[in-house]
Amino acid sequence: MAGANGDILVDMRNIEKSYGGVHALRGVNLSIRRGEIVGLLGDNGAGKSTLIKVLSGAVPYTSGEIVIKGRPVRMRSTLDAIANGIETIYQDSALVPQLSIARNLFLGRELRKGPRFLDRLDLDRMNGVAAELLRRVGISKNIPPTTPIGSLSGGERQAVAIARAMYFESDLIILDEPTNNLGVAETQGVLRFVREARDTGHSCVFIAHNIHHVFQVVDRIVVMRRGTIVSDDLSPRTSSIQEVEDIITGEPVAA
Amino acid sequence: MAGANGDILVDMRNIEKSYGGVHALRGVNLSIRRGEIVGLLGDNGAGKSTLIKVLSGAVPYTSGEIVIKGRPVRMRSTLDAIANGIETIYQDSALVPQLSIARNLFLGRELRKGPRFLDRLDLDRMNGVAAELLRRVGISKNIPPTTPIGSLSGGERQAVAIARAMYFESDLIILDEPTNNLGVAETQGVLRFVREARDTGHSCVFIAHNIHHVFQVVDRIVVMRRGTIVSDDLSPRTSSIQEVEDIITGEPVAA
Amino acid sequence: QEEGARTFYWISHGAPADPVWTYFLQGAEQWATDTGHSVNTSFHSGDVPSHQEAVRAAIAAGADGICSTSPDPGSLVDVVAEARAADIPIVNFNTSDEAPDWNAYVGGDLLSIGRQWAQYLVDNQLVQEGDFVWMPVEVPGASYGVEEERGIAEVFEPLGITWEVTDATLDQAEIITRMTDYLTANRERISAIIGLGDLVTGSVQRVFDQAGIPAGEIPVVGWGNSLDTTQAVMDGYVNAAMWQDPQATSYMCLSSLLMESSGIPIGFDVLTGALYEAETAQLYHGIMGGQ
Amino acid sequence: MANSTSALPAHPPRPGALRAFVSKPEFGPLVLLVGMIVVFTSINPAFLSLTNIGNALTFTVELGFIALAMTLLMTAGEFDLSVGSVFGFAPVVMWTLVNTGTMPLGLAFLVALLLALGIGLISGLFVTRLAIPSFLVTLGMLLVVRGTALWLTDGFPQRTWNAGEQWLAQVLVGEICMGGEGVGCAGGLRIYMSLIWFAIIAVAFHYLLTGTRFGNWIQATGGNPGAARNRGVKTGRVKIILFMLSALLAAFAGAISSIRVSAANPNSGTGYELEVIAMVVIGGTVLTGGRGTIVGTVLGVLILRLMRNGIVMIGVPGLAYNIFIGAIILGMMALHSGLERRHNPGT
Amino acid sequence: MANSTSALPAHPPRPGALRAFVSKPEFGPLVLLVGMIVVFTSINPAFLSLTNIGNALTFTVELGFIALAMTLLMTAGEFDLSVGSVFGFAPVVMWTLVNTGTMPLGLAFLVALLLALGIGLISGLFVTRLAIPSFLVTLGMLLVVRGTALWLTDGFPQRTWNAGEQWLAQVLVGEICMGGEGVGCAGGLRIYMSLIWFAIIAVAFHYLLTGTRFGNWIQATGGNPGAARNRGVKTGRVKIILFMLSALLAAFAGAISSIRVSAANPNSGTGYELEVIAMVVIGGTVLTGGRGTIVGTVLGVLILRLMRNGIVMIGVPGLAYNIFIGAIILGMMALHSGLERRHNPGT
Ligand SMILES: Nc1ncnc2c1ncn2[C@@H]1O[C@H](COP(=O)(O)OP(=O)(O)OP(=O)(O)O)[C@@H](O)[C@H]1O
Ligand SMILES: Nc1ncnc2c1ncn2[C@@H]1O[C@H](COP(=O)(O)OP(=O)(O)OP(=O)(O)O)[C@@H](O)[C@H]1O
Ligand SMILES: [Mg+2]
Ligand SMILES: [Mg+2]
Repeated sequence: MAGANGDILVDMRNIEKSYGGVHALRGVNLSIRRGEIVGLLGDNGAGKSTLIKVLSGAVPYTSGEIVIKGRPVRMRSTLDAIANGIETIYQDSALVPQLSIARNLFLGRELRKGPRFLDRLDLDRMNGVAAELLRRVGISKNIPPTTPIGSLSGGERQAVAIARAMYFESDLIILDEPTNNLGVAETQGVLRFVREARDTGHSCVFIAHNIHHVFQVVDRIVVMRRGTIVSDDLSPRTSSIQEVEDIITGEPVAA
Repeated sequence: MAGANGDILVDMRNIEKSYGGVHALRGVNLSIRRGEIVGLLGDNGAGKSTLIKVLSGAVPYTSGEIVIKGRPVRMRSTLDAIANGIETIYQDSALVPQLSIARNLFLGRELRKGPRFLDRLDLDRMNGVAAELLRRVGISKNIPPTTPIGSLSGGERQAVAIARAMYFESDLIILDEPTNNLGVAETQGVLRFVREARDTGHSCVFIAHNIHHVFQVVDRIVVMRRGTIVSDDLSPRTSSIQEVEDIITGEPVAA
Repeated sequence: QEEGARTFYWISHGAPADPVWTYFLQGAEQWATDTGHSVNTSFHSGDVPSHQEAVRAAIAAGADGICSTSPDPGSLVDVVAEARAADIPIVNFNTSDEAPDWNAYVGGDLLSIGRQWAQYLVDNQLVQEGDFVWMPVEVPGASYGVEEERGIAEVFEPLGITWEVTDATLDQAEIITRMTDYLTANRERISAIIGLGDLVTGSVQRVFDQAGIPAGEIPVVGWGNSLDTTQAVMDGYVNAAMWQDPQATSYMCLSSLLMESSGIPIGFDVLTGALYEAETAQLYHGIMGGQ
Repeated sequence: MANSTSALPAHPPRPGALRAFVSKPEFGPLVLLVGMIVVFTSINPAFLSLTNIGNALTFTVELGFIALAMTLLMTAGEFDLSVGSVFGFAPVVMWTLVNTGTMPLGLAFLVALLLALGIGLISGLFVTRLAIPSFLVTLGMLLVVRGTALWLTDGFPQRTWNAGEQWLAQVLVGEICMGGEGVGCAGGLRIYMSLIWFAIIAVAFHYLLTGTRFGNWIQATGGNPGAARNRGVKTGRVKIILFMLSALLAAFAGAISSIRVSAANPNSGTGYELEVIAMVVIGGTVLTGGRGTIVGTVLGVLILRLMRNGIVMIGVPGLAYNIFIGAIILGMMALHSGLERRHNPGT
Repeated sequence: MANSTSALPAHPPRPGALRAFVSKPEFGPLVLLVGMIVVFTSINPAFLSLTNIGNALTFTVELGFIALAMTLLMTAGEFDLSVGSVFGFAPVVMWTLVNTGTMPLGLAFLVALLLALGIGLISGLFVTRLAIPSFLVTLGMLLVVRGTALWLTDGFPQRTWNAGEQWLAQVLVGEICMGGEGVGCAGGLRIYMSLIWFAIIAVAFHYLLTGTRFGNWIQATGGNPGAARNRGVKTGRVKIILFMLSALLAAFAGAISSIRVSAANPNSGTGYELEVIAMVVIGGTVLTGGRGTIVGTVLGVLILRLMRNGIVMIGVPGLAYNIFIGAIILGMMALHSGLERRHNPGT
């Protein structure tokens, strides 16, 4: 929460993004400090998902600059983001339905054993870690980690995506509406995880429409409307839920 | 809210459902009265979606009986449900991404004009109604009703599904986590719609993990856990949020 | 192109990868080199509509003459009439078809070729009354096999000899496999084999080897326009094979067109074909470039 | 603001008609077609002669019938490999019935079409009821139908000599000579009735796909079958009808072709399935279903057939024919992908 | 309870090994294969004779090589129609080089394989970089490759008579006669080295698909390309490698086949693409990607090839051959779908 420059982990400057005719981001500036949980709020279509997709390399941006730990970075693909310590849990299409829970968890960074070039998947270890993570994230039912994702309920899937971010502790963890399909226990698991992450020095961007969830964890609230950031230094300690909701819907500004 | 038998719209008796090895519903009994909004709560995997899929004919049930307006009905497909006045907004796969908003809205019950056998889609009327509905459900941006669903944001899609149920006013409207991806304004639109529906004599089943939303509209709360109904006559007027959450997570029962 | 060079079209219903058609094509190309006129060639793999379309394209392009095979008896009546109406000479080659009003025919008489094979088997006492003859063909229903089968039937039917045509496909590995399967299953029953196409006759040696049948145990006759077959005849796997003069057929067809387009009408057909045995096989082997 | 939303619901604001046109999925194929015609004509001006146009269109529309039905089927998320064999089978049946004197041509034509409907019905039932991939079902059907045609005729082609005089033949493929004279309609444009039938069916199918309820169902069935079923769309029935339609049009095309070329060979139509699917895909219909365009298919049909005609016209050597066809397909697709990218830079 | 969850993570409770076996996707094809063998043998006992088994397996494994690679490619969500033409092209190149004395067999073999890798690379680049459907790319490639083979040889088959003596030929397709004697290995079982190669590659690919990181990526690429890309999987590279692998194995199979049958015909391999895809699909790999099984493919290869062998062995009339093949495919698929349904009644 200190304002020193060295504390800034990610700095997005004047980001623009158009989808064909739709101007989804209109010059967005956003910095995220180390160990800070930023809540990103805004109505449907405000551009939240687009902004974090730009940051995680999933979508190319039209113009603008991204600086990470003081170094300008060109985000060309998700690999660039992962290499820079950014881990993302997407709102959609985050998992492969045909693969098992464990294989999904480790997709892209599989555990391996055996000599180089003849290495093989260390399925035992992957399954073991997966089972442990499922428990940590609060899935109470006894789901074996070899179950294909396709046969899980919507909430169970979301929990698996969360478990993945827990394991690969990155500098910045982005969660796009992670509590969306979750029940009470699972939601508490996610919020607990976000707090844990902050306490161990990681930063988080947390997107959610449920303001109650946002208020429970974040340090700072950023509100977007129609592709721009309309407010970026609200604190849940100083603002009320009603005030934030009004800013989101644009009531006081329009009135 | 009267207990008279004539008021019962739907009566599900001893419904059982297994997916291969998974026993998703274990003898569920649920009645829904006319003009009543039932909130269906429960943790992930509790069986909520399965129960309402059985009721709307999307999934065959293993055993049990469904009585609608006093007549026993065999639900073989969604057509049976639609014919019996049951309209459902599913949690997943409710829309066709390639089709326009208007075409999705009217899918299955398209508006037509022209002589019989040579009838054609009345696209003008469909687009007109769609635009009006989008406005009513609270999508503030100017989205033309000819936009394909695939290019909408997650929340915008959900709003379209809601708009559909608004239009085809049925005896019973089932909403499976309808507010999931919705922003503040859109959520209020949905809740307003649910209230409107009740006030005009329709029944609703409303599933949501956000208890705040549930408490704002429902007349009665039904809680499921592991395939059974553990509580079916809580009222938001007499119980607190905390009490209901405890029942959902099973704390007081287990303790 | 030099002054006075003419353009001829050479249109075949064959498959470009059917080896015998390569020899036909060679004749056409040789002719173009020798005379300095240009020849546009195309293959249509037995597809009648596309064959017709090519003939009409040639008419539209104002060809000086057209050499065309007949993909199916009767299928070219109209287009030939159109060519004639447009004053473009059109000569039939390789597969004869009486129905259209061609300027002439150059090639073997398929009906008589079928008759010759059957007669060869009968005359050399390789088959007797009541025997069974196996006739594999690459493309069942294609005109060549059909005409040949008619000729064969003229000889065999009165003698009560039965036969079966089987589908061998145009693919060498598949041909060998299917023929081996069939031989393994029916070895006792088969008195003789007539290969209704060049690929099947050319595969006989490999099939016998694969099925463990010594050369000569089952008599074989059939088409002989490939090095494989001339070799097989010399090695005793095939008793007699039919030479079709493929290069010459194309060459003669184009020459007759050139003559016709210069105002000297051709009023006669040119018939080709010779049945050869082991003694003369070397001659045809040489023509096709074998040692 | 609420007012402006509902005032213009059916007509979204257009950023210039040209731009809207360019962003249509049919724009790419159209550019390809025009480019191809220009290139061929510049090499051999006879390519654009009336005679050649009339000639090229003849066979084009016969494959085109199949492509039209295939477009609908592919939009619903399935495809049919058996069309080529039905194309060969139907005329064989028809002419066998006529030549054996069993029935007159008109009746035999109907019987052939009915058999084709039966074939489509069986394919459709296998795909929808037994949930077998259409690839396997229609491959199996291809073999059965082709085999039956061979077995029925013992491999002998059916003769169709005097078809030309029959009224049905006139209705289906009668010649119309515009401006020319004599046997080959020299100097004029000769078209067949089949071209007119093609135009009628293309317009009807375009209308069916975009303007009717059934068309909406077709797109929904291919786009998201689960959602369609949940809305009460009988996706199984939609698919079965389209399988029947595809077999029907293949049989119709086969009958027309057999009358025109005066030949009913059990082998005809071999390999058409891949060419027809290629036409549909080039036109912009996606292989996996949900999006289909009849206009695109008409363009795709013209592209692939005119390409074959043009290659013969400009005198490519016979053995190199396939290289050219293949290279042009690859090159055109690369161009197409370039066009798509340019006017849609966001994604 | 938390304890019991983490105690057995790798081994979910098994409700009986038999039941687990029955619910495997390979169970259906296995039942079909066994049933087919029983039926054919009961009609003609010679079906199970050593000579016939040896004979039937020979060509089977050559198609099998292609099917193995196609399984991986299809699991990644693409397919390759050009394998048949590469099967014909590679040996033509190889033998042209040998017969013109340009280089010895071993080197020519390598050159042919390298060319095939190049072909696969181009297909892969077109599909991944230009986002053209693999149907069109590989159809175009089919025509180009087939055309090139024709043009290279002027259509003449290449002679390969004396291949048998070369060491490479021995390594690839040397004969092994077990228990028999004489030319045809009478009375014994004659197998070729190619069978052993097939077994090695099948085991290797099975392991690759299920036990390695690359296998995980293949499945993810086919199952949900967006998710895979988001996790840093280079889906484009995965597909390109698999296109190259599929072309490589097609060339390898073609070379082996040409040595065995002593013929390198530019036409060979025509139509293999559909047969190979059918083998893979019958084995249980899905056409749309995400799920693939090498064991199933091996069963599918055996089913389709033994069926062809068996039909001839039991003496089906020659021209009715295709009817039977098609009908058996349809019948088996219906049975398969029945089996699937029985052990998975919930859905
Ligand atoms: N792939 C795409 N193609 C075209 N337009 C898109 C695409 N993705 C998003 N958009 C548009 O960009 C705008 C911003 O979308 P975005 O998904 O970022 O919103 P969001 O704030 O995440 O909304 P939600 O809360 O509903 O998830 C919306 O108007 C949306 O319609
Ligand atoms: N198609 C299916 N095949 C197998 N199991 C299934 C299937 N659909 C659901 N299940 C299982 O049935 C149980 C109930 O699932 P259901 O979707 O009804 O839960 P839910 O209460 O709606 O949960 P959520 O709040 O996460 O949506 C879960 O254990 C789930 O894994
Ligand atoms: Mg979003
Ligand atoms: Mg649910």
